[in-house]
Amino acid sequence: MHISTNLWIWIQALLTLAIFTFLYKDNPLFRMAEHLFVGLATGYGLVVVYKNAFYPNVWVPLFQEKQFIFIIPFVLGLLYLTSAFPKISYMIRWPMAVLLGIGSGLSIPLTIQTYIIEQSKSSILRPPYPDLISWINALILFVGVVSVLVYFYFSIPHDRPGVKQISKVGLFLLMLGFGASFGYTVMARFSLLVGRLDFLLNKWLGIRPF
Amino acid sequence: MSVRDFFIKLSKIDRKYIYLVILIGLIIPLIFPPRFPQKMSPQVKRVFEYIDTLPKGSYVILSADYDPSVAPEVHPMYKAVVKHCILRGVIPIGMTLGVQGAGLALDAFTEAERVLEARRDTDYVFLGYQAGGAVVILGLGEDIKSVYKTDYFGTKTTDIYALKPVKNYRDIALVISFSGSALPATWAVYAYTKYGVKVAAAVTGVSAGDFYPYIQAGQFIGMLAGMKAAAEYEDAVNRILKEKGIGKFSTSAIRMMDANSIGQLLIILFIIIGNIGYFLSRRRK
Amino acid sequence: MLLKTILFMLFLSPPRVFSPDGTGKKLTIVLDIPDAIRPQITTLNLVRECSDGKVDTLDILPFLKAYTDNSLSYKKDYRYKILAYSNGNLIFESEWSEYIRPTAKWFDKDKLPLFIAMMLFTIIMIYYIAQARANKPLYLRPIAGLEAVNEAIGRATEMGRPIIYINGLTGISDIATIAALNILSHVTKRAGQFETRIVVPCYDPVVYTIAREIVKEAYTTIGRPDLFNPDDVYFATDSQFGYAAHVAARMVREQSATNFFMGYYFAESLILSETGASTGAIQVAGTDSVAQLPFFVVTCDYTLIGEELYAASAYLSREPLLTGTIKAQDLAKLLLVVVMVLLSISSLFKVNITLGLF
Amino acid sequence: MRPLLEKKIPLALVFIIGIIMTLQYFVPHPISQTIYDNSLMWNRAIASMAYIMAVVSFLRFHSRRLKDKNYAPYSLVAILSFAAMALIGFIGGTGSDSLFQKMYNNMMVPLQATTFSLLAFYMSSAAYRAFRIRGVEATVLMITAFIIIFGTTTIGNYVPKMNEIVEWIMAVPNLASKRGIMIGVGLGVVATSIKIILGIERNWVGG
Repeated sequence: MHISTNLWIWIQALLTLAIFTFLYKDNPLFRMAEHLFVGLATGYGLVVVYKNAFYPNVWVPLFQEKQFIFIIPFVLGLLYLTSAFPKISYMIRWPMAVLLGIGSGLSIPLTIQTYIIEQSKSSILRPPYPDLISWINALILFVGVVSVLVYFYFSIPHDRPGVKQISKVGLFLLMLGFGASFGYTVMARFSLLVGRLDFLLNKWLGIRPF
Repeated sequence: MSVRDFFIKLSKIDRKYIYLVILIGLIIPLIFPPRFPQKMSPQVKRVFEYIDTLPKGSYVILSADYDPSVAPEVHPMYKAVVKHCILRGVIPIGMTLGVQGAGLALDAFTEAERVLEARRDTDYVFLGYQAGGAVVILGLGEDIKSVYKTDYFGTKTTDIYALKPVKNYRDIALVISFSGSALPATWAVYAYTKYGVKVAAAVTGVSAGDFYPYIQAGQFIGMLAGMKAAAEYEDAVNRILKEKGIGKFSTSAIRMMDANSIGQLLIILFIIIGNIGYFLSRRRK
Repeated sequence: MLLKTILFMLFLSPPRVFSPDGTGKKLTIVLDIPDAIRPQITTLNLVRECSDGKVDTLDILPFLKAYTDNSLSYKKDYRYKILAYSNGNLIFESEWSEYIRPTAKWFDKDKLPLFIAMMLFTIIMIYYIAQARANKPLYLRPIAGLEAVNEAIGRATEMGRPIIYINGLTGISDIATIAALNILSHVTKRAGQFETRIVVPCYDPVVYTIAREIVKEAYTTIGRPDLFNPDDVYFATDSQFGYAAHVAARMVREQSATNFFMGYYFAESLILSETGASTGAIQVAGTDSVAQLPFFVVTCDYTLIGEELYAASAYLSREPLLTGTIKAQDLAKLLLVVVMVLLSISSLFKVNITLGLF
Repeated sequence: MRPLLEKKIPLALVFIIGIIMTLQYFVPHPISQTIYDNSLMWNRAIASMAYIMAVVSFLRFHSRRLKDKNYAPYSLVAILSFAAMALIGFIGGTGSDSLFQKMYNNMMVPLQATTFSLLAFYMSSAAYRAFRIRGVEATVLMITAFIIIFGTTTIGNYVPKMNEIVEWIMAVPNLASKRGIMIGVGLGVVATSIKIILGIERNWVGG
C-alpha cells in the first residue's frame, strides 16, 4: 500500500471526503465544498461558453470578418447585462423574445414529427410479422401505447366500463416502465459510488486488489 | 423478543448503520475482487462479433463524446474497444465532439501503445476534438480529411499513412458513439439515416432505456450499456490477450462491476427485510 | 470487343435530367448507359455546362445509375453530358441534355399532411382556450389523487400535527411549479377551516414570494386572515442537497402528519420522501419529472403522475389557460388513438393506409 | 410608452419570428433555406450571450449573502472560486493539459460525481426503510425493479435466459410506456410553443 504523492490526487481525495461528510449530517465542510463547486461550475461555464460559443459565433464574424449584420444579435445579447439593474431589467425580454420565437417556431413541426408522429407510427400494427414472438411484441407495443394515452385522458370518467380496464392496463405498463428505470438508476448510482471508492482505494491509498 | 418484534425492530434501525453496511459491502470486493465469470449479453455480443469478424485493415470511428463524470461506466468500454480493434488488425480512428473527451481518448490510445506496442498513424489514428456536433458528423460523410485537416498531434491528415485509403463514411465499417448524453441518437440520424454507415452506441446504464426505439428501428447495430457491458467487453478482450500471450490485462471494469453487483444485491435484500418488518407491524395493529 | 462498343456510341441518347425537390439547388441526372459496356467502365465523368458559360467535369462512381448534383443556383440553367472511359480511352459519350433550371418551390407537397396536422392542433387549441375564457363548462374527470389530498389533510387535522408542503425545485416558468402553487392554494383553504398549520419551505426566491401571497390570500378567502404565520412560509436555501437536508430535519422536528411533494424534482427527492416515510407521515406527491416518479411511487401513499399533476391543478383552479390546454391535448390524444386503431385494423386486412404520415 | 417596450414589442417579436420559423419548415425554396441558416446563426450568437444572465444572478445572489453573517464565508468561497476558474481559463487556456482542465478533472468532477454517488447511500436507506409494497402499482413496479436490478448484476448472468428477459422488458413493455409518455410530452411541448407564439402564454413578459 503506497499512498499517492500527486497533489491533484490529494485534492480529489479531500474533496471527495468533504462531500461524504454530508452522510453524517449537513456540516460547514460539506457547505464549503458545495459552494466551491457552484463557483467553479459558473466560472467553467463562462470560459467554455466564451471560447466555444461567443468567440466563434459573435466575435469572429463581427470583428474579424467584419460582417456588420452581426451588430444586431450582438447588441441584443448585450441587453442581458440589464438584468443586473432592476429598473431596466425588462429589456432582457427582447433577446429572450428572439430566442423564444426561433425556439418555439423550430420546435413545433419537429416535435410533432419526431415525438408524436414517429412514436405512434412505429406502434401501429403492420402485419405480416416474421414469427409469433414479434407478433406478440407488436401487439403489446400497440395496446401499451394506446392504454397509456387513455390513462392520461381527462375528458371521460375512469369508471366507465371500457375505459376503466384500458386505463388499468395503461397504469400497469407505466409502473412496469418506472420499475425498469428504477432498476437501471440503482445500477447507475452504484457505478458512481464504486467509481469514487475505487479512486480512493486504488489511486489515493494505492491498495492494489489481491 | 419474538421473531416478529425482531423484524419490526430490524426494519427501523438508524440509517447510519445501513450506510456502514453499504460501504463495507462495496469496499471488500474492490480489494478482494471475487471475479465472477462474465457472460456476454445479446446487445454486447452484436457489437463484439461485428468488430471481431471485420476483415483486416478495415476502419472503425470511435467517437469519445463523454466526459469524466460518466467515465466510470463509459471509459473502460472505449479502452476495451480500442484494444479489440488493434488486436484484430482493424484500424480505430479516434475523435470527439466534446472538449473533455479528448483527454480520455488519448489515455486509451496511450494504454494501447503500452500494452500492444501499437504505432500511431499505422495501427491507430487519433484526430481529437472538433466543434460543431451534427455539422461535424455531416462533414465526415463528405470528406474526413477536410473536416480534420490535422490530427490531435498536429500531423497533416493527408500525410498520415493509415488514412491514405480513407475519404468518407463509404470507407468506414462502423461508427461507435461513446456518450452519457443523447449524442448517439444524433449520430444515428445524421450518419446512418443520411449516409448509411453502420452505427453503434456505448452509453451509461441510465440512458440505455432511451435508445431502444433506435435499436428497434434498426438504426443501431447494437449497444453497450452501463458498467455490466464494460465488464463483459473487457473480459472478452482479456481472453484475446491471453490467446496472444500478452500478459498485461486491465480488470478495472470487471472489478467495479463485481462491487456494483454486490451493492445491487444488497438493495434487493434491504427491500425484502424492510417490507417483512412493515407487513408484520401492520398485521399487529 | 472494342469495335462493338464503338458501334454502340452511335445510338446514344442525352441523359434525362430533372429537379428532385423544390430547393432550387439540385438536379438529378439519370445515367442510362447501355448495360453491355457497364463492366468495362473504369472512370465515369459527368460534364456540366452552366448558362453563364462555366464548364465543370465531375468524377463520379462508375456503377451509379443516377447522380444528384447539388449547390446549384435556381437562377441559372444547366445541361449535362456523360463520358465513360475504359482505363483511359473514351468508350462512351452521350449528347448534351436540354438546358434545365432547378425548380424552387414555395411549398413542399410531401409535408402537406404534417402541415394539416399542425394547423388542426392549433385550431383545437384556440377553440378550447376561447371556450375556457368564456367560462363555458368544460368537463374534467375527477382526479383520484385529489381525494387522496383531501384525506391527507383530514389525517393532519385528526392528529393535530402540521402539514409540510413543498413546491419543487424549479422556477416559476415551469408548468409543474405553477400547478404546485395552484394545489397549495386549495390545501391551505381546506387546512385553514380546521386551523391545521401548514409549513411551506421554498427553494426558489421568486416562488417563495408567490407562495407567501397565495397562502395569505387563501386564508383571507376563508375568512381567517389571522391564521397566516409569516414564519411558516419562508425561503430556505437554494442548494439542492442543503434544501433536502433542511426540509428532512424540519419533518423530524415538527413530526408533520402529512407531507406534500408537488412540482419538479431532481435526485434529492429521495432524501425527502425517505425521511417522511420513516416519520410515519402520509405523503402525497405530484411531479412530471419521469426520473423521480419511481421513487415517489414506492415511498408515498399516492402519486400524481406527469400530466395528472396539471389536470389536478386545472380541476381545482379552473384557470382557463390550463383547462383549455388540457382539453385540447385530450382531443388530440383521442384523434391519435382513433387513427392508430383504424390504421392497425385496416392493415390487418392487408390495406396499408398511411395518410402520408404514419 | 412603458407597456409598449415591456410587453407589446417582445410579444410582437415572438409572434413574427415564431410564425416565420414554423412555416420555413414547409418551404424548400432557397430563400427559406437562407432564413433557416441565418436564424440558427443569430440563435447561437444571442444564446452565447444569455450566459451573462446566469453570471449576473450568481454574483448578485452571493454578494448579497456576504452581508448575512452565517452565509458570508460560503458565498465568499463561491465568488473567489468563480473568479479563479474564469481567470485561469481565459489566461491559461483550456487545452487538455492546461491548469483549467486539471481543475475540471480533479476538482469539479469529483465534487459532482461524489454528490451524486451519495444517492447510492440514500437509495439503500430508502430501500430499507421506505420502499413499501402498498397497493398493486408499487408491487408491479417493485417486481420489475427486482428483475432489472438482479438481471443487471454479473451473478444474474447465471440464471438461464435472465439477460434475454431484461432485454425483453426494456425493448417491449418499457418501450411502450416510454412512448406513451413521449407522445404526451410532445403534445405538451407543441401546445406550449403555440401559446407562446400566439401570445396566449404571457407569464414570461410578466403576465
